Amino acid sequence: MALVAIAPFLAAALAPLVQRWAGGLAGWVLALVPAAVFVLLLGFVEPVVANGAVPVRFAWVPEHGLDLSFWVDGLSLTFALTISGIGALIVLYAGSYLKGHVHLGRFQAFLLAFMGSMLGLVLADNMVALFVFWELTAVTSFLLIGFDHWRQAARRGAIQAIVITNIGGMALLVGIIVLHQVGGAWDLSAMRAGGSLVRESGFYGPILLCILLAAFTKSAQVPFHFWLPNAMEAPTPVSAFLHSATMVQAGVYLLARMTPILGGTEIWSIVLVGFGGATLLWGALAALRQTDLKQMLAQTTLASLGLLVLLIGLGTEAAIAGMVLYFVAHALYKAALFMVVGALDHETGTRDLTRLSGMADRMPVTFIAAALAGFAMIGLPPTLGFFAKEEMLLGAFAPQWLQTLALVVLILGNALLATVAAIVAIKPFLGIVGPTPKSAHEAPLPMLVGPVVLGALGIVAALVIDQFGTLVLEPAASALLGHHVESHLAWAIDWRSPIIWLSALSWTLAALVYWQIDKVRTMLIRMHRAVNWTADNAFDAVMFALIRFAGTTTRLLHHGRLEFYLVVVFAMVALALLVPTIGMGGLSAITIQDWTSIGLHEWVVLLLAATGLVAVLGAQSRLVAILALGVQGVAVALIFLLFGAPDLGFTQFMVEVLSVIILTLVMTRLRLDERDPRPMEDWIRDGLLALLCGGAVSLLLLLVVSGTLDTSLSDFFAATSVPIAHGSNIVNVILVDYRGLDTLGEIAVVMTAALAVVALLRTRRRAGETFVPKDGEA
Amino acid sequence: MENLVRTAATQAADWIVVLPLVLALLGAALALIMRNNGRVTFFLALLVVGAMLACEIGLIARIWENGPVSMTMGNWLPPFGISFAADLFGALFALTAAFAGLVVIIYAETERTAAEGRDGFHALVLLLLAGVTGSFLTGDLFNLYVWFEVVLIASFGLIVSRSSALQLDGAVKYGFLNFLATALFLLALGLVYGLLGTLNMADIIGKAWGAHPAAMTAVGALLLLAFGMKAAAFPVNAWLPASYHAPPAAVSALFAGLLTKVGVYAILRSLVVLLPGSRDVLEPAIAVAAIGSLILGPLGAIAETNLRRAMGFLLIGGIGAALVGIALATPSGIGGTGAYIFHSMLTMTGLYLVAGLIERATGETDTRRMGGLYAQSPALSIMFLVLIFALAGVPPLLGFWPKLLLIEASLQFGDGLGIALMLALVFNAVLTLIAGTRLWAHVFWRDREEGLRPEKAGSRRLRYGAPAILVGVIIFLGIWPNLLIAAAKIGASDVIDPARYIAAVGLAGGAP
Amino acid sequence: MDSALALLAGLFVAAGIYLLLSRALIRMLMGVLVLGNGTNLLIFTAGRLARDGVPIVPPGLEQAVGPIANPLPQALILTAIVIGFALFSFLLVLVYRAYQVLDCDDTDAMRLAEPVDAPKPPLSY
Amino acid sequence: MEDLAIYLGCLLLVAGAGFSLLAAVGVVRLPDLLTRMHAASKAGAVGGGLILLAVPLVALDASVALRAILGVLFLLLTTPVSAHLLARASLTAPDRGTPMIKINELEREKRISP
Amino acid sequence: MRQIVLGVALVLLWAAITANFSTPNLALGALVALGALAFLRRSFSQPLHFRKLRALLGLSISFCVELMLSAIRVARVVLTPDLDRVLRPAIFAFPLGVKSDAEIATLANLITLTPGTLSVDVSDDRTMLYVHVLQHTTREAFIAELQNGFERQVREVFA
Amino acid sequence: MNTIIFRTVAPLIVGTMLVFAVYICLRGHNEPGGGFIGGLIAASAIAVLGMSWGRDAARRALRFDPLTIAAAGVVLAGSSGLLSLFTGNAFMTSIWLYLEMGGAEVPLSTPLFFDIGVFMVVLGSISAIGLGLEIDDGEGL
Amino acid sequence: MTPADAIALASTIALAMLGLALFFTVYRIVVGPTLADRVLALDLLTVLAMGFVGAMAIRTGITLYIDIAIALALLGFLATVAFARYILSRAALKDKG
Repeated sequence: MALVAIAPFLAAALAPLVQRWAGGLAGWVLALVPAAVFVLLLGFVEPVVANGAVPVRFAWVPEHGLDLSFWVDGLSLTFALTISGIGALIVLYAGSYLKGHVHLGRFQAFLLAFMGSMLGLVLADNMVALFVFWELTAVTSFLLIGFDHWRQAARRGAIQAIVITNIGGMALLVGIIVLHQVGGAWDLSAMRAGGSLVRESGFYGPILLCILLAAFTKSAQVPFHFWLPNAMEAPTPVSAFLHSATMVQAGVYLLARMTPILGGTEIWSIVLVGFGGATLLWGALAALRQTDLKQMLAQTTLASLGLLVLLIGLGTEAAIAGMVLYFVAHALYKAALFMVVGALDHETGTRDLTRLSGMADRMPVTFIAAALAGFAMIGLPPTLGFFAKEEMLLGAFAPQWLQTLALVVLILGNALLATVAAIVAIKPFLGIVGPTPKSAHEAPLPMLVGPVVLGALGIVAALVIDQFGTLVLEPAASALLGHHVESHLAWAIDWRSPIIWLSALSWTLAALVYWQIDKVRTMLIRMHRAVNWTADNAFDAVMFALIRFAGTTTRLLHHGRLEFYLVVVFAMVALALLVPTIGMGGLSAITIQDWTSIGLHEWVVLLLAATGLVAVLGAQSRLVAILALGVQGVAVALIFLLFGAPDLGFTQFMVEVLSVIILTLVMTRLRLDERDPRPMEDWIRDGLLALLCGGAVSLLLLLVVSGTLDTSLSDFFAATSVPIAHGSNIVNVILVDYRGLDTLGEIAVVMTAALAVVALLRTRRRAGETFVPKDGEA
Repeated sequence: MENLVRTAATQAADWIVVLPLVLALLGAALALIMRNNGRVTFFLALLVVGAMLACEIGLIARIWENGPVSMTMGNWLPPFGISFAADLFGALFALTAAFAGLVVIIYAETERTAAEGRDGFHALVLLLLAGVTGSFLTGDLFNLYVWFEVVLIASFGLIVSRSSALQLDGAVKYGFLNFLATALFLLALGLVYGLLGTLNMADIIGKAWGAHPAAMTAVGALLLLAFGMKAAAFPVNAWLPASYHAPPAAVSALFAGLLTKVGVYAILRSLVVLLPGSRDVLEPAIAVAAIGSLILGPLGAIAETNLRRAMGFLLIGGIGAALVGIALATPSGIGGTGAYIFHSMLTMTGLYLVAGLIERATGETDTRRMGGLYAQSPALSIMFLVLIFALAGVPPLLGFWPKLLLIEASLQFGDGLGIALMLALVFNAVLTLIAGTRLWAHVFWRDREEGLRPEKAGSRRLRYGAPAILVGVIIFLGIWPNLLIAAAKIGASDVIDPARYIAAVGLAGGAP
Repeated sequence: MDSALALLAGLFVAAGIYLLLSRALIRMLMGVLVLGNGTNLLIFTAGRLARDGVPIVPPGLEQAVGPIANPLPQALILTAIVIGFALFSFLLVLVYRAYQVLDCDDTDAMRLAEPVDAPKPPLSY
Repeated sequence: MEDLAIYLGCLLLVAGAGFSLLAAVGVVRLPDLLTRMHAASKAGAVGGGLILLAVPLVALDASVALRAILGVLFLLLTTPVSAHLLARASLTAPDRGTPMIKINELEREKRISP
Repeated sequence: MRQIVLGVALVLLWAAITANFSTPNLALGALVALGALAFLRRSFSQPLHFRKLRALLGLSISFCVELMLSAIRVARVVLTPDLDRVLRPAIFAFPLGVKSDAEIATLANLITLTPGTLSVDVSDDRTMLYVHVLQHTTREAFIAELQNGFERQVREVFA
Repeated sequence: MNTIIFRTVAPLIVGTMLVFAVYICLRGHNEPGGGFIGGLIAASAIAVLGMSWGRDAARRALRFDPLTIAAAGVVLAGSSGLLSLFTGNAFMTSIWLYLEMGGAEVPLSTPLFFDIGVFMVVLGSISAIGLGLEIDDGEGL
Repeated sequence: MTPADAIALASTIALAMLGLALFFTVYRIVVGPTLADRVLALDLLTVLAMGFVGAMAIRTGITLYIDIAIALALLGFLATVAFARYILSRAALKDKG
């Protein structure tokens, strides 16, 4: 099991090297890895069929109650086998498709890593692990979609995909965390046991919202569908893999996985059927509009995803059986068709429907593969698609309004999909050979293996439908529904059942549409133009609006004017001080002391300080302000002296004078205009702000000194200074002994300041540059 | 008398609390003396940082075993002398800081010019580390102020290291606003002393309840503002995007990794541990700061075309995330904050280093004129991608785990506040991802008009090796986060209930 | 007296802030000095005032006689003054260099790091 | 004897303060820089010096006396130098104000030998 | 020579400010003084000779008297209600008789501190000392007064 | 400033200031003063020297690079704290030694060395700043 | 009148006079008119502050203040010299144009 989880990542890490060494054979070599995984997984089939599930568990983050637990049951095994099987073929295909590309190694690495994450996603039992793999698929697909990175469309597609799926991812994260908090476990298997607990809790709504958002974004349900067609900017192997069989199915898988926990409620059914149905029709109609084969397939993928979601929403046994069957069938035929289209594109240089015809002669094997896959897509017997369709119609065949609606949607959708299938599988190959950009010939062997094998598998599976039922369908559906489900599939057509006639109805419809395809297409295109507004455009609009908004806010908040930054800071200071002081009753606690106790000389010094300050503020020229600064400095020093702090007074005198001196030293070299550039309205604003802050500080300080001070520290210093620290000057003893570390830091600051100053000044001499301001900058 | 006021002889082992700091300080001074020979100071710096790392690893091991470790300078009894006290968070961050410092020193060796050596580059880096280490480990509020100033002045020295016009402009903004932050801190300190009569953190915890709540709250608000400025939290974050893109990449990497984190850590320590009463009142304010930073940070990054300025905005977003846990003040929230700080230290350092490499490779600072690096340099691509995704919290990278813890915590908290914080975190993740992928698309994927400058192969190994170490750690810890989460839990429990911390400091009962 | 000094400290802070808000760098530097002084006065006042008793033990005695001024805030302020001075010197030289290189001392005109005509973010992928 | 010294010291103190005050008054009242300088440098130095000398008289301490005398010497050493420098600088300063000088031989010399 | 004088002076200064004339303290003072001298070793332009202590003493005494007088005189001027009447400021050029740096400096400083005079500048060729006078009489009287007073005394001290 | 009066008096002033500075520094443990104030006064002395005799004289007078002096001061102060490692005490635990010298008792202690370190740092740093600005001027006034 | 009374009285008078003087000098600092005038006033201010310190020393009996007075004498000188330099260099700049 560990091997299954790790092997693809190891292979991914080694892929560039393998590519370098093995050259042309690299595709074969690398394909061995998923093939081996496939084989390993096959080994699980038997125990799963026998026991229902095989749990595997490794210690991971025990501190957070997280184990790296895997849960192999029918559902996950079905997905895992599909992924690894198709993965092997795609790797092989890609090796040939991108032959000679400089970054082929990188491509294969991403592809393998993606496959590994996808496998992890479907096998994981721990929800966090599931989320981890979920996000990994997003990241790897981001890289794959943007592989043709020189094209803006590819980059756009990649960003769109990751942004949309990341929104879903975040929702998933929130969802699983709430789920964990409600259910008390990280393991899905444990949660399934207590599903009703979740459904009945008050958090069901939010959880459902989160999970649905995650699934719908990942599986491209309307209205998040638009990223998927854009993701087709990726090279075709990517489309074949990610956008048919795997990544987009992650949402479907999630819904299936969550069915026992969240499913079964009315809202679940309505939402899923509603969104699924809308997506199905939307995708199918959009597919008909296209002439680009690949776009066409992409849109049908949308439709198929909608179909799957709808079936999960219906939730009956037959619907679930149909969903499992359809999933497998779809994975097989869609991957095959993508590969076929890729081969066409690769060999003819175009994938425009209108320019391709008559390729059957040139590319017979491709044609056979296309035809096989097309049959499956139409749902003709004897293909797996046929059984899928039968089951799903059966699932919706019930008298309730929702089911009836679903049935109608299913029939319509199937009809339209069948039309598309016919177009893709038949149109390019039959008819007269038209001119193509490249002269067409058969694709190389590695590119043929995939479609042919997959197309054939669709038939083979149908031929052994009994075994398929017991080995695949039963375990998967059982796992999905949480109770045992009997397969009743048999290789027979029951003409009495109405279902077959409903199928026939859809085929008839399909034939009608195929017949009138050009008209239908024109009409659809016209309608599309008439609306002239798609979710895709909306994404751009939102994105650009976001960028513009970001630009505006950022310009507004980070305009580069220091003055306003300071205004913000001081406004915050005023808030921080005033709101608590006034709001929490600080004012009443203030006691003002007796003013008469202040001696005359003390008044003198206080007034001197105030006068000095006013002089600084009022000084017109800067130099006068500097001189006035000396006055307040001296006054402060005198205050220190008055209240028993000789050391402080001493230092203050020295520092103040030295500050003034170096200020002058610098002023000597500045040629400044004398005036203050502050405009009048700024005076008022600044003055008000300053007074607010100053007043707040005063208030707070008054409040502080209204209480009593715990002087135990100072008492201790005074008591021990001489006897133990051997110094009479208590302040100095504090500085060099009790709190010597402060002083050590302080001298480090002084030293560093000098170093910084010297560095600043030295760079000038070294560079010898003077900045010549351009217009508007100075 | 002597034995009444002195603690019993300290164990020699306790020195590991203070040795990293002393080593860095002395190393810086020695590097300054020998600054005319850049090679010598380089090896000296490596030696010193290596020794610091060794001490800090030992320290963490001891804390893990026995709880917080403390030592009071001069053998005085704790509230009287200056205590150094390390709980797990402090020690962990100190270790991370030293590690980031080591990486930056190695990186800088490849682009340091001889002139910068003479201007004392290594001395300044060591001083910065000394200040940061001191800030993380000290157990005394005023001492914290001193180390803040050491950090500040060392960063001043570094930010002007080449003195271009751009740098000077940035430095002016950086200088004045950061000066103001420390000035406000000092103001608050004076008030704390006036209210409580003590500066020892453990002592403050016990005494804070006795003071007038209005005054205590105002002091808490002032501390929040001061440290918030240091941490570049909304709305006082303007200095960061104004200056971080100006100095050489190595310097801004160091800043991004260390400086703002010191601010967040100080908020954590002062508000959650020391003044929990004030924090409860200020909770809405912290939440607003957190949400503002979370949203406006990545928005700025989306708007920005200068690569390193964009990084600066992303950094601000991260600060918001770290504040979330402080706004919640639940064990898991604090754990998340701790883990986030750890993650952000490594990731932001790495990002700025990579940004430096990008600027070097393209010769541009504007993302609109960069491009084509994806084809050119796979190493750079991988590193950038890993770092930017780690920042957006994409698993399985380091950044995911703190985000998981934080979202869990805010959901657990419930309430409108918890939900708002959770939504902000989610928005932040999405916006960060948008910003990151846009940067990636512009810088790496897009083609470039003219060709790239050929790089000298000589020092490439070192230059790429340094951020590669970080990237390696980020991936490794992202896949096996168990140790980190265990550390976050232990650290958070000591923050929420500082009983072990107080016991380790070992306060004297009162004056003798 | 405590109250009067509390008011004075507030005045200092206000003046410092007013100066810091002027856009002229040299005046802002003065604001740095004044704000520093205000902070020091605040710490001094917060440590409570005592007239006429210096925290110095007379020679030959074990302890000071009579009430003395609180020595701890003095030590703190001393450290703060020194640090403030170091920072001030650096800022001063920084301003000087900025003036030389940018040729102005008006912060409104210093817009190199965050240019006035900063480019709008590109609307592309 | 000791009391006498104290009274003398008080006298010196008041006298010193008086001279200081006069110096300040002179600085305010006198019409131009150079005349103000006379007041500041002479009366100021004397005032400050007298106060310094008063301290040891009141304190009756020999070491203080020595230091006070040192202080006075220092004052007398530095005051004229700074006064001279300032005067010299002010005469070259561009904003000289309107000096009230009846005879100015310095200006004349400067004009003769530029 | 001058260094020794200065050195001794500094040692004494040390002893004076520390108020301790014990041997170890004097030794410490010597150490400090040596350090200070090492500091200043390049700053001496020419030797200086103190010869006549008595002359020095005399100069000092007369200086002190003059200083007090000058302060009183300034005080009187300041307190005069009508300043314009008493003020007759002038700058005179005083031809220097003394030549050495020390002599010029001493003389200039003395002039500054004595009644009604203030030395403003020394001419570049050191022949003239420009003196600002508060209440001038005539140039000749002024010069004569100075030459007979301080200049002579300074010359005696430094002869 | 090129005036003989200042130049002639300056060495006297500088000498006095230096002695005073050392005195203030050494007695700081018992009376107002200490390394910082002492260092400031010494640095002022350098400033006077620089202003009177020019920056070169000041630089020569310092003999060592001022920054080196400052760094040495930090090393001295830091290592005086480290000494207590060898006595098995906490960082910065003071150690006192009383030396008998010529009948008098001379106290030597780590705080004293610490203070001297502070003195050196302040002297070196402020001289470095001042000289830096002076040299930047390009003309020693 | 006991010596203590005398000290109190004299110091009060002296402090009052010095205080008045301080305000006079501040007036000159503010009014100017030339820079040199202000510098001169600042110089006097430090001398007055020195006197103030001395008076405080006498009043409180704390003779330690005298060292501070000495230092002040020294510093006032320094500031004045620095300003004189400034004025000179200004003049030099003006001459150069």
